[in-house]
Amino acid sequence: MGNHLQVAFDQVNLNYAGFDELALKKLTLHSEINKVGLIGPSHAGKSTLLYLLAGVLDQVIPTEKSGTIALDGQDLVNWLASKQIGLVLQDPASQLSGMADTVFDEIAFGLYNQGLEEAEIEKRVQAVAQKLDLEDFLDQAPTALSGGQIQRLAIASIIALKPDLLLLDDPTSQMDPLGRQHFFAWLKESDCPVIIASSEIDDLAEVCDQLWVLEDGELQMAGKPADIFMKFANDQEIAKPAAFLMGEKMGCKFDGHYPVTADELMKAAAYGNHD
Amino acid sequence: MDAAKSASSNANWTASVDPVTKLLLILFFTLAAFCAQNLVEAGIVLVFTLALVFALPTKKSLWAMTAFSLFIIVTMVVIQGLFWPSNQTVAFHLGTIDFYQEGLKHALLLGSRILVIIFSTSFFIETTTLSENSRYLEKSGLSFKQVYVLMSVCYILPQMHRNLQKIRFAQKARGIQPAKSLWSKAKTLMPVLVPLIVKSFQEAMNRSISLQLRGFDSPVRRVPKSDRTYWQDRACHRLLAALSLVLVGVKIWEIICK
Amino acid sequence: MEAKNENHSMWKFRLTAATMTLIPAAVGINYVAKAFAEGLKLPVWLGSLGTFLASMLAGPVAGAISGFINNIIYGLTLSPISTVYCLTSIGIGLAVGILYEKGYFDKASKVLPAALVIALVSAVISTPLNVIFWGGQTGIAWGDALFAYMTAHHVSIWIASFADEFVLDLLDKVIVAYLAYLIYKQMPKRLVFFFKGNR
Amino acid sequence: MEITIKNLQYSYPGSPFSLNLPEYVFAPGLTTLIGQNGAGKSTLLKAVAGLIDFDGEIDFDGENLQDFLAKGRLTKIGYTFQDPNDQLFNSTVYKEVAWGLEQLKMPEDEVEKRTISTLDKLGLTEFKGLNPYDLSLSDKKLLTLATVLALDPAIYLFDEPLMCLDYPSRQLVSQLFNELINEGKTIIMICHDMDWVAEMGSRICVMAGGQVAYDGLPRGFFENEQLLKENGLLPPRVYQLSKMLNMATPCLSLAEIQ
Repeated sequence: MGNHLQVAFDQVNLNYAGFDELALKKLTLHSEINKVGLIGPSHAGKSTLLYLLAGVLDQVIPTEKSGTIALDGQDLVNWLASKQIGLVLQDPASQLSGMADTVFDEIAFGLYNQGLEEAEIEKRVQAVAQKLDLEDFLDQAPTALSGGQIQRLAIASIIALKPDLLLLDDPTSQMDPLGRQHFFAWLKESDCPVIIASSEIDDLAEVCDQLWVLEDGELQMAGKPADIFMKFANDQEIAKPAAFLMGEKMGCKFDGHYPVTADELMKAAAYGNHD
Repeated sequence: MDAAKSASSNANWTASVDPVTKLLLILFFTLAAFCAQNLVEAGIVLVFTLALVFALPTKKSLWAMTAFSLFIIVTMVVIQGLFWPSNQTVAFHLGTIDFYQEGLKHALLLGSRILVIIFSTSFFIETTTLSENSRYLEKSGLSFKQVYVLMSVCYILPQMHRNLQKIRFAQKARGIQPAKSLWSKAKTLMPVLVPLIVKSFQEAMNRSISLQLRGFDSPVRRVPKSDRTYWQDRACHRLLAALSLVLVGVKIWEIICK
Repeated sequence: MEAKNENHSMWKFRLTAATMTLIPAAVGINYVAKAFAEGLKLPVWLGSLGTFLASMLAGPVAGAISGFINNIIYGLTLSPISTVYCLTSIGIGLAVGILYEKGYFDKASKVLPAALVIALVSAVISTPLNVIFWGGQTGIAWGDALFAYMTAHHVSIWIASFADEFVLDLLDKVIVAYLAYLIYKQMPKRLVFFFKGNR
Repeated sequence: MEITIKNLQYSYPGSPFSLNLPEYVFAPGLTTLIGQNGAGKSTLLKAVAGLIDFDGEIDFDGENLQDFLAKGRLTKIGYTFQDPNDQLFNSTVYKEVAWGLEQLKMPEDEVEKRTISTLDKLGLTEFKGLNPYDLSLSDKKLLTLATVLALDPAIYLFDEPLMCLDYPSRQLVSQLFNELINEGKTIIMICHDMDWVAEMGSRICVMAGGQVAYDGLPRGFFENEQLLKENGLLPPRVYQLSKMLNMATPCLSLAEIQ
């Protein structure tokens, strides 16, 4: 998974069965997927885009779709057939398999489906549990965990599958601040291509190398965080990271734009050009 | 099926009997109770099931179930004793009311059948756990889908009861308070049932999506090994199935030549 | 919706990923609605609300399976005697599914006749079970009082038992039918299409 | 409206957790409850709303809880919960807001006027005829807020009002909160978004293990690294950045930066 995934959307229109307004309108984008952040107001189509890429739309949720989607040059359906996709839903409680006695079983569920050997499953579950600090919950019942812990469990059970593309829909909404910091630190190090929809704009600015801005089902812009925030500097609909707002207020820039990450702010304040 | 954690206390022989055999035992004893024509035969079957009950490590669910059905059996004895159509010979008088022998015997026969069902079922309930059952069912050939449809309700029930509590709090905060009168209680039905049912089906939809993405129906699925070993489970199944068929034959024969 | 005449489509049932999670949810709703009604001490069970909704969402077979599993699991966890009434629940699931396909749950005025039919189906199937097991009683106090009164006046056990069961079923099924009708109307569109779309 | 609490005690049956507050006064304006999961925040909120029966006393401007709520709770306490799906049960967005007003036997035109004005205030007018469950999560959250604002109660209790709100709705809610504070309402809310707490700058009550660990303005708490680590919390982002820039007095929110 070292090389980066290429995605190509061409004129994708989509609406859910029974709804006539389009959930995605004329989506056209050719881009690389390494660490992509999806931002925009609610009802913008962020979840729809994640469900689309996960192959959930059409096969599972009835929708009408037109236009083409290709991953690494292959049509989405063929690509999905040969690859493992990972999708973490917004509501963690309903993400659990509904048939696991312990946290260990829950994480191992997908691995048993891949037909792996017992030893390999044990190794992977321990590794993933350690990454999301769930080691000392492994033999507890999933229902005994708190909202934030269940969210970490849901993420762990998807990462254990070693997905070729990880799709996260607001995965930290119920986590406490430390849990969220721990998760985004892990995400920064992970080498799996990720698309994450989240309202934590500061963490997205630190972790993502690309941001896609969606509004009412239309792609407003896709690009590097710095370019996005400069373009939408005074758009009230799009949140900006604290570093950017502070840089703007203190009037110091970092190579031509207001700082986006913490260390860019440090450099800008230290010797950046004060306009 | 008591709580999800495996009941380690049943170290005695009941643990080495597999769940399907225990289910077939329920079937076998129920049929035997129905073939019993008189109180003596019914008594024998009852004694067998009592033996099963005495082997139980814990008896907590047994008393609740027996208590409820004893109350019903008593009302049956009274009603049958008085009004059973083929009552002829009076057994005894209670003031001006007289109880008939045939009605009392009929009621006791029915009562013994109920107790047989309760005892044999509680033998299954007390000595099996949820995970043991689901793993054994899948190991003995059911597909994950079939086991899931049968068993997953027991796993999601705690979550649904929690949802119910949260919704009742939320509606109480909005002033929906069931007072004594029937009408005020009925008024709380929709405000609680709508959120509860929509949430339950919403969770079912999300679960269905996440299960598919985690490959629940992949052909290469390997069944998790269960550390339980059972004593001659295949043999028990065949034996009990055969015996049950014999009993069904006996019952049909009885009905034909009655 | 498919044309009404090829009604074989109503009976087409596959255990898909959607129905696989729908059925346990429906059984869970039966449990929780019954516990809620008992908590409120209402004179109804509401124990078939989930079965009704499963039939309306995924067809008569899905409803029948929900009802069947509901009684089996209830029997193997809480009260062994109710295992037998899985036959009644299958009848209820099928009846609701058929009546829904025939449009009886499209308008409030049609729900009452539908509820009567369902109560009848439930009573007709339960009566032989009651006679075999309880000598004709239902285990519910005021229903059994009626049974005792009728048998005292030399009415046949079968008629008395049917009356006992039908009186209870009528009230319960009418209330459950209207609840199912109102709740179904308020289900989010995307949810309905998710479960219906697969049929 | 001032809320005085005197030796409030509550514990869930069968759990070690117990809430005990010897003495606490909620003054008019905004007080934010902060703390980890299980610190007792929701329990305290439920006690103030009279949803759970606790030991001890809670007085509202001298009047005890029972009398205060005796004449109906809707015009007294408005409560919204974390998950909006737990509270919505009417068939349209309009009816959801109007329902509370109708419980107060208010004249029809008054109900309509208030409902429309509240829906406008929260930007939900275009969804008036829709089924509440077809709205996005963020709009559903605003709807639960609308059902409470329409009743204009003396006290507002919010459990995580910002969770799952998108950025524009967050701005709207901040503005609404400031309006309510200016009107002299008493607001108690639970929040785990430290940036928002710093922005509002009003009193915070940090809870741990069912007791108050800190009570005062945000700066005192965020500058105390020891207390922060004990409660597993992080200071606001602006504070972290300004400390990194080793400012003399680190700023808590954007407003403080020149």
